[in-house]
Amino acid sequence: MAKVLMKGNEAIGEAAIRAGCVHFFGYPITPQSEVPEYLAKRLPEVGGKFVQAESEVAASNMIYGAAGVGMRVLTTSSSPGISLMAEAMSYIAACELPVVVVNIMRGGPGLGGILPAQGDYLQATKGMGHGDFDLIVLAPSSVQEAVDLTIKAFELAEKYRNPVMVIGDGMIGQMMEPVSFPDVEIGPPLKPGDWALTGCVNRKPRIITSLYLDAMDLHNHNVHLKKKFAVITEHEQRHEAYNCDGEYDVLVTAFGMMARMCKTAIDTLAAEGIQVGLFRPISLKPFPYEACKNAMLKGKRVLDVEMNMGQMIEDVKLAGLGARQIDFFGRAGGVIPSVEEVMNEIRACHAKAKEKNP
Amino acid sequence: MAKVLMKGNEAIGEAAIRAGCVHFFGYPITPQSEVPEYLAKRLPEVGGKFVQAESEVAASNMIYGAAGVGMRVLTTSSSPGISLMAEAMSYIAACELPVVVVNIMRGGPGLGGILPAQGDYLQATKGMGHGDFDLIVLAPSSVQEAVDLTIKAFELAEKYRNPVMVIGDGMIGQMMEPVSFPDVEIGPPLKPGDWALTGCVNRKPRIITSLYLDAMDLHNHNVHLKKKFAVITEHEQRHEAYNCDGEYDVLVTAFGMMARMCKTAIDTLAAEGIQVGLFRPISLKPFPYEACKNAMLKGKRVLDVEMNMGQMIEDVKLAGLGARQIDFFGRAGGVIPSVEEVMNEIRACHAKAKEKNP
Amino acid sequence: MKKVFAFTDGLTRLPTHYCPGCTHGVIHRMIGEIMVELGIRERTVGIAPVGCSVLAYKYFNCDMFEASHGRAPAVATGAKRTRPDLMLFTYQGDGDLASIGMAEIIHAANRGEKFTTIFVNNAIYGMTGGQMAPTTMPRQRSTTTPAGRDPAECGFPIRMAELLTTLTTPAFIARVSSHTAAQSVRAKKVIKEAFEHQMAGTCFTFVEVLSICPTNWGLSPKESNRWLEREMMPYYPLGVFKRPQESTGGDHGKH
Amino acid sequence: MKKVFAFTDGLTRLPTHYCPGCTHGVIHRMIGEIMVELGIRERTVGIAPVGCSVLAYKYFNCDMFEASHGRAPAVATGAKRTRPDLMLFTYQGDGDLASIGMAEIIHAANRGEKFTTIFVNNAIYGMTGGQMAPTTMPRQRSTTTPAGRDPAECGFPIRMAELLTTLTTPAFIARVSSHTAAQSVRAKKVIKEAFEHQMAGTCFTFVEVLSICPTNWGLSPKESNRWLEREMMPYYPLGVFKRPQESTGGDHGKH
Amino acid sequence: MPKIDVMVERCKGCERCNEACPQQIVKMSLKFNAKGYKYAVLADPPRCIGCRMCAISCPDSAIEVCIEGAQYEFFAY
Amino acid sequence: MPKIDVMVERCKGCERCNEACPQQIVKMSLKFNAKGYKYAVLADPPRCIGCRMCAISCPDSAIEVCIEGAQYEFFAY
Amino acid sequence: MANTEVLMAGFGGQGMLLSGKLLAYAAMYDGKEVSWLPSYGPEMRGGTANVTVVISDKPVGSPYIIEPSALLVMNGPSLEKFGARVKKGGLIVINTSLVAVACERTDVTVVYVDAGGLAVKAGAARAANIVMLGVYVGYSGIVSHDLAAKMIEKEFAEKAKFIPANLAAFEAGYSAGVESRKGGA
Amino acid sequence: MANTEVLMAGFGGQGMLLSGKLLAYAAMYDGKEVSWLPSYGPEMRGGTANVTVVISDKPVGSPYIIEPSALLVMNGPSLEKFGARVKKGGLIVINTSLVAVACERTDVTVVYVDAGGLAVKAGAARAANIVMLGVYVGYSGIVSHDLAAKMIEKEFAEKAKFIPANLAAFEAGYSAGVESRKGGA
Ligand SMILES: Cc1ncc(C[n+]2csc(CCOP(=O)(O)OP(=O)(O)O)c2C)c(N)n1
Ligand SMILES: Cc1ncc(C[n+]2csc(CCOP(=O)(O)OP(=O)(O)O)c2C)c(N)n1
Ligand code: SF4
Ligand code: SF4
Ligand code: SF4
Ligand code: SF4
Ligand code: SF4
Ligand code: SF4
Ligand SMILES: [Mg+2]
Ligand SMILES: [Mg+2]
Repeated sequence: MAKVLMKGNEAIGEAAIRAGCVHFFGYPITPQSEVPEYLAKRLPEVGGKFVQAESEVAASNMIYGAAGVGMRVLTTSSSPGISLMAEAMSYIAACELPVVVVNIMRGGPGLGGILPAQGDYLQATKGMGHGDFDLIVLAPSSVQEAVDLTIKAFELAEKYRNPVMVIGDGMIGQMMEPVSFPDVEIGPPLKPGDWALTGCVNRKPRIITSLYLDAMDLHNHNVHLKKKFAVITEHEQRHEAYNCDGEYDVLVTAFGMMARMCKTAIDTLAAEGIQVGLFRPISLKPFPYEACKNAMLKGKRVLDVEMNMGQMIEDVKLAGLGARQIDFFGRAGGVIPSVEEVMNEIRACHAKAKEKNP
Repeated sequence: MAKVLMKGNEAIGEAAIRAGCVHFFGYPITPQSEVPEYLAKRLPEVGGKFVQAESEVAASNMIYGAAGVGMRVLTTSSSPGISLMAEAMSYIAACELPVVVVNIMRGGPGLGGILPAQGDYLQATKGMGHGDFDLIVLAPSSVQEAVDLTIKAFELAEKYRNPVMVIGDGMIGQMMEPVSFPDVEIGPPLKPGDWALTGCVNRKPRIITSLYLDAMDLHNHNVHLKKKFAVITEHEQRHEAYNCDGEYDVLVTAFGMMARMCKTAIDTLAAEGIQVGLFRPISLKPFPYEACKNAMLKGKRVLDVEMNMGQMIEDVKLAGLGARQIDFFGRAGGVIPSVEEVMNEIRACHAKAKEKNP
Repeated sequence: MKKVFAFTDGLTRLPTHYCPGCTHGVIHRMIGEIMVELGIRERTVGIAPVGCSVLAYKYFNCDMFEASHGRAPAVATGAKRTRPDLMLFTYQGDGDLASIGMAEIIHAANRGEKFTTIFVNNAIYGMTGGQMAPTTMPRQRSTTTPAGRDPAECGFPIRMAELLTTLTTPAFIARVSSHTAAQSVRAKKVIKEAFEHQMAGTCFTFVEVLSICPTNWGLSPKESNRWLEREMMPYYPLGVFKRPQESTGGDHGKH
Repeated sequence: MKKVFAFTDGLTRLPTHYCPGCTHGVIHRMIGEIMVELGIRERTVGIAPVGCSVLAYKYFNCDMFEASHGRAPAVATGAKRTRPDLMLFTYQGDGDLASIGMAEIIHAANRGEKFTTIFVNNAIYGMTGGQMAPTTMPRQRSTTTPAGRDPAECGFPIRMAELLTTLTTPAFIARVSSHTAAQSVRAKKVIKEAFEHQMAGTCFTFVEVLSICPTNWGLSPKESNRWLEREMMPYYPLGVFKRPQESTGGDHGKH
Repeated sequence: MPKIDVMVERCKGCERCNEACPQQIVKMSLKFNAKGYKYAVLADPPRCIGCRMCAISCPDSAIEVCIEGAQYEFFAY
Repeated sequence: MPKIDVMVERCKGCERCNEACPQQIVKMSLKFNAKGYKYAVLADPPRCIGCRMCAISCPDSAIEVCIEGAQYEFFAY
Repeated sequence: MANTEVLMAGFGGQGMLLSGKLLAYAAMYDGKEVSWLPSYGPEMRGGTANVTVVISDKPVGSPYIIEPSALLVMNGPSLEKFGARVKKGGLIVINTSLVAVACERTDVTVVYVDAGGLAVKAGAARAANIVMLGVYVGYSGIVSHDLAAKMIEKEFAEKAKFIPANLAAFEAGYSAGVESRKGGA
Repeated sequence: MANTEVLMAGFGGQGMLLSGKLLAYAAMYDGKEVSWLPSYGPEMRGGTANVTVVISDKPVGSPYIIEPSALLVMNGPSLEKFGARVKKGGLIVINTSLVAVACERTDVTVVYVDAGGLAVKAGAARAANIVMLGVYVGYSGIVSHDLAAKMIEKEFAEKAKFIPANLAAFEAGYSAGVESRKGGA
């Protein structure tokens, strides 16, 4: 299809439709409101349902209901709204329902601000809710990638019966870029397996529950979930290594829009003769530890850059396990680090790398 | 004071009163309901307020209100209910209000079960809500310690104007043990600083907000919160090293009730001639990385034991940074590992330690 | 011999975990019977709440969800909007529906979601051990109102059927009781009407069912029946409060 | 010269961020004036919501909270219960109070919390850019109902004052409008009465104030006034719906 | 002639059937069932009118009602 | 004689005062204030009756009303 | 003294949690370290309820015990569930008024007591749990007769009229316990 | 070609976001890589709104630009806020109908246009933003005249009656841009 210029939020909405998701339940919040607004127009055109929920708590339980009856479904929100979905996400993961949730992050904590940030990394990847469960978390760094990963999210959610979160900062929701969509109007409907509540015609009733009164049953269910995620971890790690083919002293680690802004810094530095590698996890979870470690080991020192106070750095540390020193540069609350600032930080890191390893 | 035999939940309620907290807002949930039930009786006796909130969402916002007007306040819940507090906790931390939240964990994810578990470690320590903020998290391993740490929690909350979570599994809430309380009927009222909304008599109005429309202001607020937590990290690490004075090949890491059960295993093994150390973080956050690392380095191999699928192990890894191999033994969903099982796991770990380092 | 009252195919044969005499079982049976009588069992999806009836999914002989505490109406909304051909019912207790789930039930009712809610009002939190519910009666003791519910502190009990009736959106709203056979006969008719409205796709349908909780009331089942009649029924009058034809919206109802 | 209408000491001098003509400012001023007239400014704590009035904490010249979206009544409950000597008011929009915060307002009202809620009904989500609110009128366009609110899909607008009036717990509940000077004069009297009830510790007090949103309605302030009169006032009648003396609980109200 | 069948192992001895029976002919057993409950028994079979009140009030679906010959429809259920 | 004072920099030119004035004497300036709004001006001062309608309807508290001599109390506010 | 771990099990409402509490309290006043850990089924009434009491000279490690040294069972299902777990050489006390079957283990001491019957005789039909407690105290001597009796008085202080019958029930059990110790030993 | 980064700023409602979109669209059809990043103040109306358009031959790195190569300002506050940020050698286009002050920088090209006046003349008082776009296209030649005009037609396709006046506004701006290029160069 030809390219169109679209806001990230709208493109995500359209991508869901192309992925065959024609049902949306959600609640307005800046900077994600263009998703519901776009879908309020579009979904009736494609025979789907748009429902403005009374809250994010309700929205997250509505997608539980829709997925449970075997329908492909989407909700989107931004940081405070995502927090309100914590309980439902735990239920959805426990019940192994395929849903896609998009978080267009804004500055936090609390009400924070409405400008772009990346402060929900740890929430998404470690502590989204109570109990042991894992989301698949994908972080696009362009509008086109937001489209591609949204489509991928539905595929993964259904393949593994696991909730998937697409996480981007407000910039990705608000900016316009040229995008192209796959050439289908609406993807095929979800083919629910033997778990969906479709009416017990000619079969025994089915149950969707996360209650296991017998501790051993619940333990076994937990083991099952972990095993499933081990498979996901094996097969679904995604990352981009930029400028990593040649030699470099400094490896920058960053995700989402921040990573892309680092690329500009890296290109500019290359012109100055400083080669810098960039490791960008695309799947924040499963985090590509191995690939990250390899990229780290090629260089001498690491600079982790995030639009928060240092969250992904824990995973970078877990990847490197002390093998390399890791510096951190972060701006929170909607302050977007400029390319110049990033370059300065890289230069400083580079100097330290040279110092230690002359 | 003389010892009394008390359920952990009731003892926590009484401890709050002794700490001068006479206001409680909360919602029933097994296995924590004895806290509100106890306080429903006790608080009117001491001139305090007990309010059964309509939900955990409401309860967590009620404590925001009470703390904001300068009153000491408590809420308690269990796993799913804690998830519903995610948004409010982010607000409370952002506004730097001193509140104490107790999580008596049950099996998860989802509705899970009502039996004891430790599945909310990562939620409490990493991803409680959106945005960058940190809770102080304390994990008692006996009813007496639950009392002591509850009292400590109020002290820390007020000293640092930071929310504190006391986290225990259902066992600690449900079991009875002898406890003694400090010899005060009710502690002194909170002395709110210049932040509390007490009515603007002879002063300018005060504001409690987490909204910062200017990105740089919000960034600076984030920096302030991080700096504060750096001070907390420096001063408020707590841990217990058990059987760590002598030599050992295996270090067990565990927290809360699980750690205590490991002690029985360790004592029994000592009789068999196998010396095993135990490292128990009491402050799960700030995690005592340094102390943990030192305890790890003394031995040859680590066995991390948790009543979940492996959550604290990330912090243990971050402490060791690859210096030692870490085995894991976990049971989730309310299955309480028996002392015998733990001993077997330690033996296996011990064998591996010997193998590698003969 | 002709069976004039048989075990309904709308329920599984599993014995329930309910306390002796608990009328959750009576209400279950009525729903089960109705599913069979209307021939909808194979296209019905039920939603169990968090509460004593959390395990209801084991007892109804149809596809079942277990919802998080209070959110069954949202779950039902998600399911029914995307699969309007299914019959959806939620089964919720008074803590679940009237306390934590207040926003969800009001908004589902107000959007006119086309499912059926069976609201079991037993004036207490059964499952968690007898704490106060929004429907607990004045002076009634509970584990969180040890001296009896004081309306000056906790307010008066909430009448959900009446509250929902004031919404303008068309709906079928009623209150019945399950405590005696005679009341159950009436109750079943009303619940059936609710399901029929849903079948016709007319409107949101809601039946509040008064129910006993011998265990947490600390009474025998017989005493419980008397308590329900004496304390609850005057405050919670039975009847059909609203039918879809009867709009309460005045002129605006016709927009 | 005598000042017969002066800038009130109940507000700070900060210019507001509200759009030209937005009556949030009128309602602010009335509250500010009342705080001064009743002599309670120095013991009043206000609670701003999430919505266009999120920054209200900068404009009221008293101690102020900013609450999370919809939860102001819970915040007020925590504050007032523990500091009953303070005067507490919440200021909430229709998205905040009637959508996400439905459970919190109903339960605060039903517990009879002794604070005052000013509920600004402008039939739209102002701050986030004009999405449908629970109070949006049938056929009214919004960014999430681009073809106009269809009651068959989204239900009819919710009348919060009427809804809360049905609760048995004593309360003061009223609806006024801020759109003209004449209405504002009446509105202020009613809001003042609400604060007076709170001062006396009588009951929960709630005043719904109809308000215009020229920006998201896409009308001039003058046109907005006409739209409010034509579309909103017939559906949202003004008046005092409930006073604390007048229990709606029948005999049970006296328990 | 009408008669009721009590599924002994479903019965929890709550006595709601006993209260409901207009003929007052449902009594409780002296023995316990496996769960430890005294269960319902039809004490005076000939007097049973097949009205189904007992079954309708039973929370545990422990009672079925049979009729030999014509059924007198007291009420629809 | 009554008169109104418009705080020019508070005014957002919404014209609510203009609509509210029973004497129809509040008009909008031709000039812009610093924020770019045409602000309210009292067009025909002698006709002002000091009724305060303009001030009461102003969302930005941009109007104060003064009276020289006796105040006629049209209504309490 | 090694740890003493007593598992007391029955239906909910049969009062074994209370018996356990009385035992734990007595041991505590005796200067011992104790823990009391209950466990319930999902049913509000009629389900199973059991409690594990650990008594020790040093701080109690695990309050959760798989293999207790003593088991007191009020009903059949509990015997079925826990009978096999008791440590070799341990003790099982069975309430014969509700448990029809015999315990087949030969490596533990089994004491049969008609706790229900003795309770009725003592004048408090519902005090079978106190009888069971008495049996255990009498048999094991883990705490003194008088201390245990004092705990009962303390527990019922506010419903004093129940004290005599409960004390009688305790006595009946205690004697039975002492007897079977003599017989068994 | 190096990156071209244009910052367009004004009050909300003045349409600079649309001008930016038209420019980005034109560049996209011209085969360039583009990004369009808006930024708003908290006010719903009357606040500031600006947009950064980046046009490049290779994938756009950062869409967020501190120092743009061109700035188009509709009002005084925007000039104040962003004037100093423009890259040396860059361009500033100022709408004189609302900006009274002059720009003091000497290291950039400054073009003054009475965009409001030209728009009125073109028959669309609200099309000052289109005039500004025209000026920039005319001055910079970043996209062709015809392509930009086509984008305007496309944008207003559904409100066709607005097309002529907007095209006229664009022409007026375009000419002014071409002129000042000649003059300035
Ligand atoms: C989020 C959350 N909060 C609290 C609970 C604990 N909980 C379980 S059931 C229940 C109350 C049930 O009462 P009700 O709805 O009246 O049902 P009943 O048991 O009386 O039938 C509560 C509070 C929970 N499971 N989840
Ligand atoms: C949890 C959460 N969800 C959503 C939002 C986004 N949000 C901010 S204001 C608002 C609606 C405000 O509308 P209303 O309450 O009617 O106030 P108004 O702006 O109309 O005065 C929403 C949805 C938020 N900040 N937090
Ligand atoms: S606790 Fe009450 S509601 Fe629950 S099963 Fe027992 S009697 Fe029924
Ligand atoms: S958007 Fe509407 S409610 Fe918000 S300030 Fe503007 S006019 Fe007022
Ligand atoms: S059918 Fe009627 S008469 Fe017969 S036993 Fe049952 S209730 Fe009694
Ligand atoms: S009503 Fe049913 S459960 Fe109760 S005693 Fe009768 S047969 Fe048994
Ligand atoms: S005070 Fe009255 S008459 Fe005078 S300008 Fe104002 S509204 Fe008009
Ligand atoms: S009402 Fe106030 S803001 Fe509006 S034009 Fe008049 S003086 Fe200006
Ligand atoms: Mg209930
Ligand atoms: Mg609004």
